[in-house]
Amino acid sequence: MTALGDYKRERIDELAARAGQLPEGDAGLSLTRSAVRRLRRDPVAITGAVIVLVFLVVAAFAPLLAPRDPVTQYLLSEIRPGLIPGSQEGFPLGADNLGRDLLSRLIYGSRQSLLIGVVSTVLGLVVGMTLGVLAGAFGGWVDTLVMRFVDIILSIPGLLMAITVSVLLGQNQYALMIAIAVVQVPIFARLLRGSMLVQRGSDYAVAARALGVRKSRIVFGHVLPNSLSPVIVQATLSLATAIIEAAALSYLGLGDPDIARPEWGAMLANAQDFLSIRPALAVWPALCIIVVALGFTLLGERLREALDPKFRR
Amino acid sequence: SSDRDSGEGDGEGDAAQSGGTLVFGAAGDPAMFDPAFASDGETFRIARQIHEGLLTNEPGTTELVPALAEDWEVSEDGLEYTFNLREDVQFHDGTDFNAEAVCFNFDRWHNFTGLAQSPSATYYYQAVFGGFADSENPGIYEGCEATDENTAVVSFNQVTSKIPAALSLPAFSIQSPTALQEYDADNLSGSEDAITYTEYALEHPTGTGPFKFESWDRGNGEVTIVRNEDYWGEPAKLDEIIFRTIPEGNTRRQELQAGTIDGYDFVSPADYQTLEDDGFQVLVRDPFNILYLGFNGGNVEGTQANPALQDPRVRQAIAHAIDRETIVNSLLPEGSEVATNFMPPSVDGWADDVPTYEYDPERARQLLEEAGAAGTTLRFYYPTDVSRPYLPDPAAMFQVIAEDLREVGLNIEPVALQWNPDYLQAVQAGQADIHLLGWTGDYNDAYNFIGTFFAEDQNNQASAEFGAFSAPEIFAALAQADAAPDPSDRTDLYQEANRLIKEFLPAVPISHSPPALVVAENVQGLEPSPLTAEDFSTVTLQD
Amino acid sequence: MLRFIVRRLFQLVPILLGLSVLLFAWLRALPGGPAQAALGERATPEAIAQYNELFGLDEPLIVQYFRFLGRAITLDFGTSTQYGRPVTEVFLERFPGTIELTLLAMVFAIGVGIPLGYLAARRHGSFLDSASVVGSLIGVAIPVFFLAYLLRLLFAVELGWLPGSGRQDVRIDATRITNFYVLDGLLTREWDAAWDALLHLILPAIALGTIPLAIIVRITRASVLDVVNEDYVRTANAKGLAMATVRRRHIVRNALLPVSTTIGLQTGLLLSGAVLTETVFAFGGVGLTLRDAITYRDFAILQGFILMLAIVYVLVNLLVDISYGLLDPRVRVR
Amino acid sequence: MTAVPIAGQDDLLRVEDLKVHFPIRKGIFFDRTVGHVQAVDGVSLTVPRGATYGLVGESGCGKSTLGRAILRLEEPTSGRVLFDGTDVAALKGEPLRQMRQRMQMVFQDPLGSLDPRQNVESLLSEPLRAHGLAGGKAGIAEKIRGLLDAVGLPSAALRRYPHEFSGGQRQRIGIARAVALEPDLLIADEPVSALDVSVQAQVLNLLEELQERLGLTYLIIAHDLAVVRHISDVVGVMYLGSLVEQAPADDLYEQPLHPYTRALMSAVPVPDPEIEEQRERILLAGDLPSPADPPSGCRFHTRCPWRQETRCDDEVPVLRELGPGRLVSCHWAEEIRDGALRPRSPEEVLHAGAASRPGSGAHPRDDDPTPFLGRDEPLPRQEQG
Amino acid sequence: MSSLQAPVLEVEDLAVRFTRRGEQPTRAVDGVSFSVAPGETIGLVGESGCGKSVTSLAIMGLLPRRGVEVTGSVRFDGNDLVDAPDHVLRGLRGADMGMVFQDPLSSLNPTVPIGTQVTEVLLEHREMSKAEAQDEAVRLLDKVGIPDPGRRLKEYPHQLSGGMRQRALIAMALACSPRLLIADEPTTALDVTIQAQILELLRELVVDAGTALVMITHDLGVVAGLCDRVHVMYAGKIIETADRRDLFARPRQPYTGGLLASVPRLDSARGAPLTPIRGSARDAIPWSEGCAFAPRCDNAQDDCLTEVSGSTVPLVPDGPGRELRCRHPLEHPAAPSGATAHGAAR
Ligand SMILES: Nc1ncnc2c1ncn2[C@@H]1O[C@H](COP(=O)(O)OP(=O)(O)OP(=O)(O)O)[C@@H](O)[C@H]1O
Ligand SMILES: Nc1ncnc2c1ncn2[C@@H]1O[C@H](COP(=O)(O)OP(=O)(O)OP(=O)(O)O)[C@@H](O)[C@H]1O
Ligand SMILES: [Mg+2]
Ligand SMILES: [Mg+2]
Ligand code: NI
Repeated sequence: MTALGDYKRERIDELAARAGQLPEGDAGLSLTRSAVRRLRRDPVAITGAVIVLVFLVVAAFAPLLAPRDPVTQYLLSEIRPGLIPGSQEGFPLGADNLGRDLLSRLIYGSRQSLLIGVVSTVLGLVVGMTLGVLAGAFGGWVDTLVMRFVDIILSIPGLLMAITVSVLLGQNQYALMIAIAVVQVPIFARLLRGSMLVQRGSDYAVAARALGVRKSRIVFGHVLPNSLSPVIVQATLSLATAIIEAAALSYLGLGDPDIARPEWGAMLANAQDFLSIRPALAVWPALCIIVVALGFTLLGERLREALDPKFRR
Repeated sequence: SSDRDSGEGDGEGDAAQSGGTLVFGAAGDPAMFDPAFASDGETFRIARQIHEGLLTNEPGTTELVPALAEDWEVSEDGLEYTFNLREDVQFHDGTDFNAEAVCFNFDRWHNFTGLAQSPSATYYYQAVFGGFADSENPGIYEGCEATDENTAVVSFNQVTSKIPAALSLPAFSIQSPTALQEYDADNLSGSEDAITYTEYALEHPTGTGPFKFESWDRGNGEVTIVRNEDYWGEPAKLDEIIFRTIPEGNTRRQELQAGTIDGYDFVSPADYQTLEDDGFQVLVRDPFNILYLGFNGGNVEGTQANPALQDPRVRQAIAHAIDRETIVNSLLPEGSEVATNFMPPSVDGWADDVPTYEYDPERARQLLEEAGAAGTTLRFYYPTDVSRPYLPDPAAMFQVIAEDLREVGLNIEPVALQWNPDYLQAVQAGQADIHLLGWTGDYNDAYNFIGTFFAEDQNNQASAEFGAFSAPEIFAALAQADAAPDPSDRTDLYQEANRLIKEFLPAVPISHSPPALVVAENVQGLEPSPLTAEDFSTVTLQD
Repeated sequence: MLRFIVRRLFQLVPILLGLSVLLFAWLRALPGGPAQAALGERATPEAIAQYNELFGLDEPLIVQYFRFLGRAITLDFGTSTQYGRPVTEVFLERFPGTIELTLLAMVFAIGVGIPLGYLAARRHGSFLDSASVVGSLIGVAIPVFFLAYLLRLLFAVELGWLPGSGRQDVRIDATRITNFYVLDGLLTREWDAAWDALLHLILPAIALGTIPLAIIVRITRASVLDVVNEDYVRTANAKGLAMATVRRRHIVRNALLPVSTTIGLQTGLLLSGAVLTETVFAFGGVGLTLRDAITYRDFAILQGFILMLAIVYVLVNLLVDISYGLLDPRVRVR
Repeated sequence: MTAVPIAGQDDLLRVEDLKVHFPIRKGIFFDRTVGHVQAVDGVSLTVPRGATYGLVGESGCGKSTLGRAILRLEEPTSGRVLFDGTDVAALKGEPLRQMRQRMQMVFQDPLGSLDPRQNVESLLSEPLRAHGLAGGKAGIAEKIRGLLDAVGLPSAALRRYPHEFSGGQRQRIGIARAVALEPDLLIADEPVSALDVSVQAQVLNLLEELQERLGLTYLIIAHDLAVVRHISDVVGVMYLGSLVEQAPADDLYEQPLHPYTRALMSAVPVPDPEIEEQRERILLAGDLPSPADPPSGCRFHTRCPWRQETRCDDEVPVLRELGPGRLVSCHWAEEIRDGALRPRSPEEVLHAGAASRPGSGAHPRDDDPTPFLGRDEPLPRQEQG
Repeated sequence: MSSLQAPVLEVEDLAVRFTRRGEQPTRAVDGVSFSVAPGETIGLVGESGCGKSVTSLAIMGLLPRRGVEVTGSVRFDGNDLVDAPDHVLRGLRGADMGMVFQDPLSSLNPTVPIGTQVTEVLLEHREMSKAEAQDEAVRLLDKVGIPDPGRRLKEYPHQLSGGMRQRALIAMALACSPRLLIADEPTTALDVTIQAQILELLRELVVDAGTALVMITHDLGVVAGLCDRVHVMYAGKIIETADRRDLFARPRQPYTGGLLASVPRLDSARGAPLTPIRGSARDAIPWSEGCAFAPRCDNAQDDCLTEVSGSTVPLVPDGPGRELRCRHPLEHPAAPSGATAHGAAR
């Protein structure tokens, strides 16, 4: 029987490749990159990313974007108790209770708010992950000890713990970040441990053991990277929670002591005293918080789907 | 008033007098109702309606007037007070008020033991009388004698300017000896590690006031007092008053607007206008307080004071740098004044010829330059989570002053702390370089202001509010004034003290501001008191 | 089953011990002590020392700790420096309010969340779906104190439909038996008191329930979407069952399993102190009390409350596990 | 295909009375062990160098556990595993890790056993690096290319990730990785059962080819008797943790001695209608009993069509030699072989079983011990209040 | 054996397209036609992913509505089901057509007792009281060989062994004595000894009740023992149809031949080599480009590609009772009975 000529063979190979289930562009893409690819095609994820990006840009270029200095009390002499100048020439959103430009404060506020979000999340992530890795990698009594500790922390009301942390560390912006981070720690620790336990029993981890790969490399080279995706998702979501949490702490008087430095949470909390006369002072920062939180959450939720092993094919 | 109340109150037949129920929003819970153990405003507010002392203040002023004592005489040496007591006065439990009862109360205070000697229980007694029968320094109280049914003679071993004004404090209310004994009022021991108040203080406070204690629903944070039908004077108009605890200012305002309460205290200055526009009555009290910016500028060896602030020129520079006019106009309610003395003008001993340190940034910069202190970094402490009558919005105050100071070339490092206890502790331990603090007078007496701040015993420690400073002239003037039996000598001495203080400048007085309470349109007859000593017995509710 | 419960309860012991040590060390590390808090603005150091001596606060920490522990075993957590009453008594007075509030908040969150999540999943991709997802996200992102303000503004001030703070109208003098006001009203047949207490719960419950609501919507939605694709749903359809039966017995029932865990966890979290909500609604529950206790450094309250809340938290989780066992036969204890 | 002589060879692997018991824990205060899953219960076998040993048995009978225990991926409860003279069961730490170089494993789930985040290059170089083999970068690259070639994958595969391959290709990667270290022994746990028949044949051929080229010794685990018989020299049949029969592959097919083997063999369908129509079917009653509570005596007696009133219920049969290279653990093996005993129908077996031991025939397997909410998923935590 | 009775089920030109948003549409089933008569068993065989399950789901109307296009016709008793409204399908499913799925654990609702899952179908389709349904369920479980059925009714799926779960599923499918039973790989998840039990059960069923059975499997051995007619599928199309004996004796499609040659057989000599088809099912090319199997086919020639031959490869009759989709089929010496396909394929 005559087999196909070489030319035809190639043609068929080509067709066969095209018929394969993977989109051509995906060839050789790692899971992370193909997840990013999927995200790029997801309108919801894009919406989230655009929101986050816009605010990042605003934060980065605040000095260029803000029409005025955010701390100068331009209109202080016009302020009377019960009267705060509204929007006017040169102050598109009006002034705040000390005669500062609200718009500029909102723009500069993105810096501090995002910073709080990022730093506290990273902090919570690092500590939580360290605990999680300890528990997940060693198992046994280390695991028990770490997890009991985490349980203990979990059973303390979160806000209460944040309050005591701020009180303990004195009030400054770092204490605020730490206070927010502390609440995140048990979440990350449990998440990572759970996911590492699953991955540790997976075939590829056993395979690595069978290959004689060193334990440290199995943990850090295989198990850990594969356990990270829920943690990454949680971290994205935490960015949003951290900003909201900052507002709550500011409201309780535990925020950044340099309150001239604009930050949405503190602005919102501070505006509570003027709700009856200028609700805009509260509405704008609240809106900013909600929109940014929305952005991070949308991104996080979609990331969860994109990283879900169910979608790996 | 609700249907329930009218249903109950009708039987009496005094419907004309029957005035319904007033609900008043308080910012915090009272501690209990035995004012001898109290020191906080919320407890006092209620105690004032239930209890009366020998003396009181003219409604709406700080003027001392008789209450349970019809009048009083002071001996030449100022050591013996003879009180002529009102007749026909009965305690709520039906027992008679008389000289015996007065002396019983004085002796009770003097003979407190154990936990009752804790400063948290008997702050005012200790502040005014100095000590207890069994303590090392037994204080100024000598004894009390009931010379007849209606005459009580109280004697002291030392003259003080605090007496008799302090006797108008609720802490020195005269309570029923029978009830005090029956309910074991002094036995605070309860448990070894916290004060358990007695049944008397919690459930059976028995005074002579226009209202009687009815109930305290702790869970729901409400205290109910009802009219004392057998009051010796003009009986109260209202049937009953309920004090409801609502910690948040916004919540209080909204509850008033929703009509579920009839009034509240600690109105945010920002809300005055809105509330008035909505038809509520904002009752502004005359200012009887002082806000100052304190310096840690002590001048003795070993003080922990800030070196830059030890230079008087730097302190003066700061005083010149602060635009107090704008602060008073923009941040404080209408009726506020720029302060020159560390006490309001209405207090005897206020001096009008003190150095004032007008707003002059140029001068400030120059002084700093001279002192070589330009660019100095100061840790500026301010409290969070609090609103005081003299400091309605600490954060705003802090920001404005900080800007002013930055303007003249000082560096400000903000430190924010929770008011109680962190802030108070830190500030009084002299941890702050500069800080905001103030005081509301308890009674009309200069020593209650400047003595509290600048007397020697407050300032001779290494870590004191203003740093350990030695100003023998000031200390002497204050001590002399306090001990002077003659009121006019006293006034001169206090004025002198005020001048000396302003020259030395351990702090900058900033403002006196009028706190306010607000009531609904139909609430009449509530006279705002500079001492926050409002009397609710004159209040009526209009339909 | 009983063995399981007993076992879980015993697991509580190390947690509580650890927690108590941690709490003790932590709280004592806070700057400022109860003395300063109690003595106020102008306390002298001598006065503070005297106070500490009186209350035994000057003893070595270890002694204080064991003294505390010894009594805690008999549920005696000492006396609150702030209220001058036994901590347990304060707890029994405040906790019922929090329970009522939490229950209603969860009723709200469940009652709205599950149907909404279910509908969103049924109409996957529709406007309702997107709206409920975005709405639930906003619910999480809005700070509670601000939400409380808005709710009160609308329902209490403008419309006047609902009371805006407190647990009971002051003009109603109801009899207190259990401190569960609604229950008390029913027990004493003071119907108006019960009804009024219920009305007072509504706004704080909505404010408190928003976050669990958002979470429940999300989980229900995701879970229904998962279950719909399960093989057994296909089997049920292959059996030709009516759509209603398939939904009720095969979809909803299984979809609710993960939701039930969430509900339990949320309930536990809410019970352990709705600090902000209770503050802004002047609602006399544990959250409000805890907040004050921090301010006043009322260690007795803090220690006692947090320990008791930890017990409650664990018990709620136990309950969740048990109910999960009832719902899901696979994890039923054999 | 080469026929490998069996006798007179040195044994690469010797398993002696190996037991692996998993504790079942319960308790109030502390976890008390209330019983054991006797996953592997006293298995002895030898695999000569260069030979292929095939292990079959029903799901849950302990095949995988045995395979893992040999590689010390599972801690043996007792017994010895002699690999080329060293007792693997006693090794620890670094020596054990080094020993792994000589014994490798191929897994059932080709996707699951490959780290999804590694590309093929990294997958294949990892074992080389771990054991410091093949020298530097160039050496490793060279070696990997050789491996890909050996398993029939194009070199373009290097940059790709496991999820981009078909099942058969993934299994090839798994095999390439296992042989990268040039091991002496290769244990393959169900290497083909996840694959389509056409691909299955490719992989089987590959395994045979590699054995020939590299002189490998195989222990192949499978539940498909036909597969096992196809590539094995010796076949062991496991039932409930023990070996019930072992024989040279051809002999086993010619004449299965153990009743279980017989039943197993009769159950395998043959893709030939004529044979299917005539095939004698021995249907077994019920399912595999729980290894946590195995039947007394002969473990197979609850389902055995040849069960006798005597001995079977209470006397544990030993694995005895019944002819050259033929081991069987049945009291009545000779009688059954000679046709002296007649099998009963499943209904009769069930009935008899129920009479002697209520319910034991229908013990559900206890193989999904779902923990009572081992809640390790994170607790969603956010601020309330 | 071919039946003279009118077919219960006729599938004609059935095609299923998945059009998921954001993904390329895939044609999972592409013009499949076959029919089954009462008492007849047909086999649908092919490798993983060739469209067997989708075909069966399309017949039952169980594919999701969103993102799926079903064309062609599925006639049950002469009534077309493809466009039938939901309530009509629900009336037929469970009552007249039953289905058994591959994975017995995931196909049973874990939170509902077995008994309820059996009785619910009875209550739905037959007018029975709860008690009657209960009794009937006991009878059904007993019939499929579950010991102690009364007790099992109250148990949950996880308490049953794999074999029992599959029996329970079969009991549900049989509850209303359907005239058509579709079994989608009912034994793949089971051990051979259990598989043998289940197959025996199905066999009895067809014989006793005259049910039409569509057996979907990838195991040629199962087909050989059970089916009357066999349809071999590849990449969504039927590529060969024949009576069982014919097919195994003389496979014509190189794919069928390749499959047979790939399977190690217990009865062949141990040394007999396996000759697998090269590549895997993923290497199929779209039918529109030519014969999907061409890339893996040894017989493939230029005209297997559409661009050379000008048309797709059609399914054409190939002798009595046979159909074939191939331009270069395997040739066999005149049907020597008993010769193994294995040899012929070489
Ligand atoms: N880690 C473990 N803990 C407890 N029991 C286990 C564990 N691993 C396996 N088992 C039990 O040991 C028995 C044997 O399991 P094993 O995986 O060795 O069987 P197998 O023959 O490989 O089955 P399969 O064909 O399903 O892979 C089973 O009953 C199983 O439930
Ligand atoms: N819901 C779906 N969406 C998209 N594609 C699908 C869907 N379901 C099945 N497919 C695709 O349809 C094709 C046929 O799948 P089907 O499940 O019918 O294969 P099968 O022959 O049953 O295989 P197996 O033997 O693995 O069960 C596969 O390529 C599959 O990827
Ligand atoms: Mg296995
Ligand atoms: Mg299928
Ligand atoms: Ni071979």
